[in-house]
Amino acid sequence: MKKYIAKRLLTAIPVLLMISIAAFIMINLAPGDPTNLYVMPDATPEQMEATRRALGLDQSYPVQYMRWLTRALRGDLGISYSTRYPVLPILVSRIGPTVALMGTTLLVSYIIAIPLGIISARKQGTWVDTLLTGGAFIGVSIPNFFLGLGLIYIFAVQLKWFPTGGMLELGGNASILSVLHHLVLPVAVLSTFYIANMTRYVRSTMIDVYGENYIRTATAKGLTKQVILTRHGIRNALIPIITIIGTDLPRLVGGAIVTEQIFQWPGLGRLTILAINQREYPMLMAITLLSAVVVLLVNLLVDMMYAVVDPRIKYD
Amino acid sequence: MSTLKKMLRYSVVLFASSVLLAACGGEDVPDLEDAAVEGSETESDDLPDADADDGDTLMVGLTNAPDSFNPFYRPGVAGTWVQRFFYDSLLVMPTADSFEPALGSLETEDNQVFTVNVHPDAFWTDGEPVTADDVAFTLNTIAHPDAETTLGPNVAMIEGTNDSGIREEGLDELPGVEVVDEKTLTITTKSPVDLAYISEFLGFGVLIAPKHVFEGIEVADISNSDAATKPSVFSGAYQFVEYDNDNYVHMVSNPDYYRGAPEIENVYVRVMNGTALITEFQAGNLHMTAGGGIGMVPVQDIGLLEDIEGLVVEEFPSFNGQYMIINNDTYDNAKVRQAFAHAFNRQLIVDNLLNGRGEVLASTYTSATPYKDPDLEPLEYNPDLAKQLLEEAGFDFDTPIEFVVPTGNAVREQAGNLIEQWLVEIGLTVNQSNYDFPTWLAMAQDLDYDLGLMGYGHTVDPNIATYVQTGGSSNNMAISDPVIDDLLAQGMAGTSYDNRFPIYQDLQQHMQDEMPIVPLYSDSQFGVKVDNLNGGIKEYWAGSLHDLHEWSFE
Amino acid sequence: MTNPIVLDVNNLAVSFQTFEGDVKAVRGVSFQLKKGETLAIVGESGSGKSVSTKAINRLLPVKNTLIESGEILFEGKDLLQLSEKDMQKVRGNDIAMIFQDPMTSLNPTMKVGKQIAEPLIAHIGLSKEKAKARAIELMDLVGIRNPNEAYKRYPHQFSGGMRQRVMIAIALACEPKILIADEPTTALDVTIQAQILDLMNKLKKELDTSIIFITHDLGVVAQMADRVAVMYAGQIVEVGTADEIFYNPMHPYTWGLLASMPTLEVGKKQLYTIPGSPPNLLHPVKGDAFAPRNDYALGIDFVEEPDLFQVTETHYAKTWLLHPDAPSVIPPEEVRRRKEKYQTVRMGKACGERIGGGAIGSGG
Amino acid sequence: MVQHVGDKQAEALFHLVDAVERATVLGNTTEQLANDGDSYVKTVAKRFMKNKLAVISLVVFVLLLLTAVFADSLSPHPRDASVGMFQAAPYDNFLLGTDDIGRDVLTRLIHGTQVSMIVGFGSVLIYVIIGTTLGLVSGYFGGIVDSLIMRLTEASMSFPFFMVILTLVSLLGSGIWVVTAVLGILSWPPLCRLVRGQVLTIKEQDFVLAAVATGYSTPAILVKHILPNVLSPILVNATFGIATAILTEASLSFLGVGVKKPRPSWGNILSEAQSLRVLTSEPWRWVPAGILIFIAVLAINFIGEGLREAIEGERKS
Repeated sequence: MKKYIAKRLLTAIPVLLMISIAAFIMINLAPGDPTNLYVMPDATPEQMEATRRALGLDQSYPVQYMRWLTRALRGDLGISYSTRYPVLPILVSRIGPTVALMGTTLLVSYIIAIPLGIISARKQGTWVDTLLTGGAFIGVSIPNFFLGLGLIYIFAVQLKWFPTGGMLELGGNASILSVLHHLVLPVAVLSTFYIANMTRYVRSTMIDVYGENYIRTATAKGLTKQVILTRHGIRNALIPIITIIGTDLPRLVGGAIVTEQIFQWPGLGRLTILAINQREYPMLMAITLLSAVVVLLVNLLVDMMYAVVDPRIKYD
Repeated sequence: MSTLKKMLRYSVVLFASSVLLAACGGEDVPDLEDAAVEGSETESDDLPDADADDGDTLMVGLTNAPDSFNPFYRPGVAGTWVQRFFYDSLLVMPTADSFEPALGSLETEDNQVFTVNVHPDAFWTDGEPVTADDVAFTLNTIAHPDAETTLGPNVAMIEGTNDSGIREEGLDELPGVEVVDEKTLTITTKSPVDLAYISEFLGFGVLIAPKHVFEGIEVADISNSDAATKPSVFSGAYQFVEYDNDNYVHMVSNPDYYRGAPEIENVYVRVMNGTALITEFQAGNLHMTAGGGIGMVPVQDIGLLEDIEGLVVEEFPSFNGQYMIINNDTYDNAKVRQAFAHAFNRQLIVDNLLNGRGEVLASTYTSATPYKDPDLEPLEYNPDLAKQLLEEAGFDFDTPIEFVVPTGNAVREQAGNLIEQWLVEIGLTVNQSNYDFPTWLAMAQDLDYDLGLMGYGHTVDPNIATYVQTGGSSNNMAISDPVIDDLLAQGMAGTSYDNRFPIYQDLQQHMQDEMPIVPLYSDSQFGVKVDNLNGGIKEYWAGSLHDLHEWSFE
Repeated sequence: MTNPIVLDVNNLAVSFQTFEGDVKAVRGVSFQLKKGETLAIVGESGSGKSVSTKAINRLLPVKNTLIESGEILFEGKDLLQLSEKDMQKVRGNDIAMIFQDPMTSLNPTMKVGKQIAEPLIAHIGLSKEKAKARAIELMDLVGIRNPNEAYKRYPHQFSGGMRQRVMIAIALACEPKILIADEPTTALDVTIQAQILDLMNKLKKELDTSIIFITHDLGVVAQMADRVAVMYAGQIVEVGTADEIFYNPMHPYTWGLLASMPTLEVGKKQLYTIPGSPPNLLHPVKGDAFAPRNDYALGIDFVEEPDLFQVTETHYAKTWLLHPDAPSVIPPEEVRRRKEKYQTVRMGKACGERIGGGAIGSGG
Repeated sequence: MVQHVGDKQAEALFHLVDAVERATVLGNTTEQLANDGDSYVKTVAKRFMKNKLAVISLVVFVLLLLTAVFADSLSPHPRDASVGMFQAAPYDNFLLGTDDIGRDVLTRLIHGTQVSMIVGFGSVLIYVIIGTTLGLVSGYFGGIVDSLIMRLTEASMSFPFFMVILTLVSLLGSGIWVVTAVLGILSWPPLCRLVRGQVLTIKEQDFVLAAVATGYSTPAILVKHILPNVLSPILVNATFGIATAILTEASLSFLGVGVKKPRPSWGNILSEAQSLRVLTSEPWRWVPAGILIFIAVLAINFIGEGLREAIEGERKS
């Protein structure tokens, strides 16, 4: 297993390198000079040049890339064009809020969706199932920004139950309670999709699993429904569900862009928008790389989870 | 199942710690004593209430993130404004046409040699005195050829600099800056200048940097250095504590401030969008906005702020204006350019898009500046006349006009749509396209457009050479008019308001006749604050912080 | 038959709801199972044999299955009327099943030993340890080597034959009164098949279990069955002792099946296949469902469903050919040959002779 | 025994049916069979029509499509013109009110339909072509080509899709065609995998092996024999793809990087509700746009689900 992990991590290196090159090319394809954003509108060419030099934009592209790469290997991901703060700590400071937001979302979603999916599958064809699948369809079809605006209007503006945005109260108490209070609306918006999606997925997976012969065997053994579900159904259903979780997890990085924007959540999604608007190239490079690393790690994690759940899978 | 349970338990822990992490990110935000005070007051309520504050924390709303805390390099308005909390300039500007000494005074006999007397009691927060050397160092650094600075124009009048404010080749130091003694220096300009001009640009516009902090750093490296990005030694009323990127700047008072210890202990300048600004005011979490285009809700939403009880909303004219810039190469006939101006119902923009909170511009000068010609009326809205002028000029109505509207300013985008429609109404063919600002600026610099919208912020000083002078650094309109160039030169040579005003009056008239750029509108500035705050935004916005140390809660 | 009846299926009719409409998969099936006997149900796929037996254990999907009529009496109770909870007590305990595909019938994520132990815990209430010990015994009984080791392994670590042995161990764990084997050897190769059948016969004798053996393979029937029911299009078209079905078949469909059965005598000669394909049970069947494929079809077969005619005390067939008005027909050569043999057997039986591969052990 | 049949008739019935007779009877049955042996498309269509929700959705979707096609003639006012009062609630012939500069909200919604349909169909067309081609090639040829394409697929599938699209679109300069192209070019991997999987099973089937043995050229086999058999899953995937594309475009436009103003899109109309004033006091400016996106996406999802069920033959319960 260790050998396998090492191998996987090794093969990730060229992939990351390719991604960094692709991202570098993509970012530099953009028209317009980011320097313009960081000088006064009446800047002289000399001033422009000085800023370009300070931002490292005065070199040719290959030199810029190599410089970025050598620094990145030492853990220096460059500086923010606007504040001149190192990118890495900024990026790191945004991981917490995004993980809190997406982690809560996924946790809440799975806790709700998995039982719902199972119920829906077990009650296939009944009004409960119709209600749940219908709800799931609505959930995946409703645009999250529309839902977000609606919730802000109802719960923040009209009822004033929750704040319209942000994560913390400043100068007041910055307790977990306050963070949770701020989390409610964005999590509600995000989990609508995840719950709906996961419910549908769990339902169809459970229906598939329940169509499997070993469930028939278990039934023929005279086991109770409860035992069949917990000992035979869920564990086998977990295998495909892990795949879906594997595709959900990378969204930790940038999946909540729209929601973070609407709720002014100080996470990676909003940082991405900011970096795009501000043409913060090193920041964009760092975000891209971070998401690539997360994806590779999640894929590895998912593959290892398979091995935990499915005895047929062994990595040597 | 046991593995499953383990996994589940682990994920719960992971989740809990991530929430903790998020919370912890801010837990060190308030000072301990501050938290204690708040804690006792907000036991029953999670939301701190600005009104119930006992006056030691000021919450300021800002809609643009401050970009720079570097006194030599201040590209953004928000960064500059925040820096004034902790770096002082020689002079402050309570109003647009008055100056008061702060870190120093500026005096002249002949409008060419200016004497600076540094405040005798001024100390840096690390105990070092503020000296004439600091001032000289600051000016020399700005003029240094390697410096990354935005302040070139602020020192470009000093002897030994070129037009961009960069030290002439072959010089090691500016000959125009001479330290006389510890607290005195003289500044010599290339030619006699208006005291108001040098007071605004150099006296008010340059923040004095601590020499002993920056002198060890290569000039070219200053802007990326910690000394510049995380300042630690201050001359102002407040001391910078930290900047949480895109979230807030925290500052605490400087108890040894030479003009008197500030009344309010803590200042948080919080970054948020316009919607949050309103809801935070509603929730009582803000005391004031930064105003001035960096801390303001859209003019159309001002009504929502006015509806909040306990809030004072004041309206002031602004120095910022919106213009339609014209590619003067393409449209080299003044009649055509005037036709554009006649085609636009600019009053409608002000009445409907700005809800009347603004003015139609007759020239590049807004009513905030004393140099605005009060007698010059905007060209009237007259589409028929516009059409007629175009026909007289033999204009080709079928060639599509490339009209560019930059994104990012809602009212300007809306105005752009109306303008497109007005151009169509006089029979023109228009291709409107919207671009983000850097793209649009690059296009404008390449003259890759026919018509476009642009906003300019002006100084009190009436010099607009960078925009309209032949070859001006922001002249993206290919304006090349000897009359304008001549008037601008005359204007700069004037040394007092009285002898400069008529020159700029002529300039305004000439520009209306030639119409190289179409002035559109200027939206008002607003000062928004809670009614128990003694202080806040002034009519001359840029000078609002001049009495910062005296601000208090009633 | 002196043995008591353990299972009595009466007029069972089952239909499935599909997109196109209701498929009448089982159309009035009745049979009885006696203690200790092996009843084979044969027929082509889709004839309803599997459905009828799954109905016994109520293993048909609830969602789109409709039991239209009938009763299934087991120990005096109608299984169709039992609550799900009571039914759970019957399944695996009184009535156990072995399925066709051992590759997919075991839970891939559970150790096989545990899968065997499960019914012991559920029905007999054994402790975990005792269940484990018993499971290991059972594994030994069904011929799994190193049962202690094998207990801890997962299904994918076993061959198909071994997995079917595991399935048998599961089925026999609670010593059920009835074992339903649904084509248990179809997926296995011939040698393994023979081993499994031997094992089943051996265990049946040891445990005195009644078996319903479903297959489309008459060769297997010959090795296993005491009695045989032939199903076609959701109905039992002929039922009798193994001898009667093999050597004195009355229904043209049984003739077809027998004719298409490979025997040593036929050798490499081209095997007979029944022409056409079974009717689509989505549409109501008019007359005899087999008529369109029947070389011996009578005019009435296209009009009227045949009655069940009694041939002997144990032998019934559902064909108009047995009607007194029907013309006498000559069965295919293969069947004629078998009938001739039957005459010999009847005579021989009087002399205590035996025929066939031990198939008729308890017949008659 | 056959009591209800008269004796004479009974006698007549008890005769062996000869080949000719049986042929006639069988003929009837074949005719009967022909009825349910409809062509594949017809069967699927029939099943689809039984799903009421899917049919209603189809009607809704066709209406939206027609709205998009005839946007100009359906619109009560010119698209970008300031024709009414500013920020007015619904009045007179401004059924959904007006926006900041007096443009008719309804007109803009109608034209927004056009944007959604162009992006929806356009991007799906692009990615179906790419995904199908790569999937066919990958599945049919196997080997290095296959593993190369599969690596690429895995890599791109696991990326935060929306983030990449957002970055690309905003850097490339947004606009309806950029959005369509970027969405099209980046959305192919799931379809590619799907097609590949199908091809892998189909290529082992007899009729394909026969075609290979007959000496058909590889492109001919791919197009004539394999492609028709993967069309159904592609169709289902493409249907859901349209919904995803519409949602993505709306999200991008909402963030201000999608369709460029002044061209209206449902997303950029909704983005105006980020202003608290519009959000709270001018609901006609954003609620209809949100509902339209929702209805369009929901309808397409129902159609997709209906199609899937019809193709897979799963009974709609």
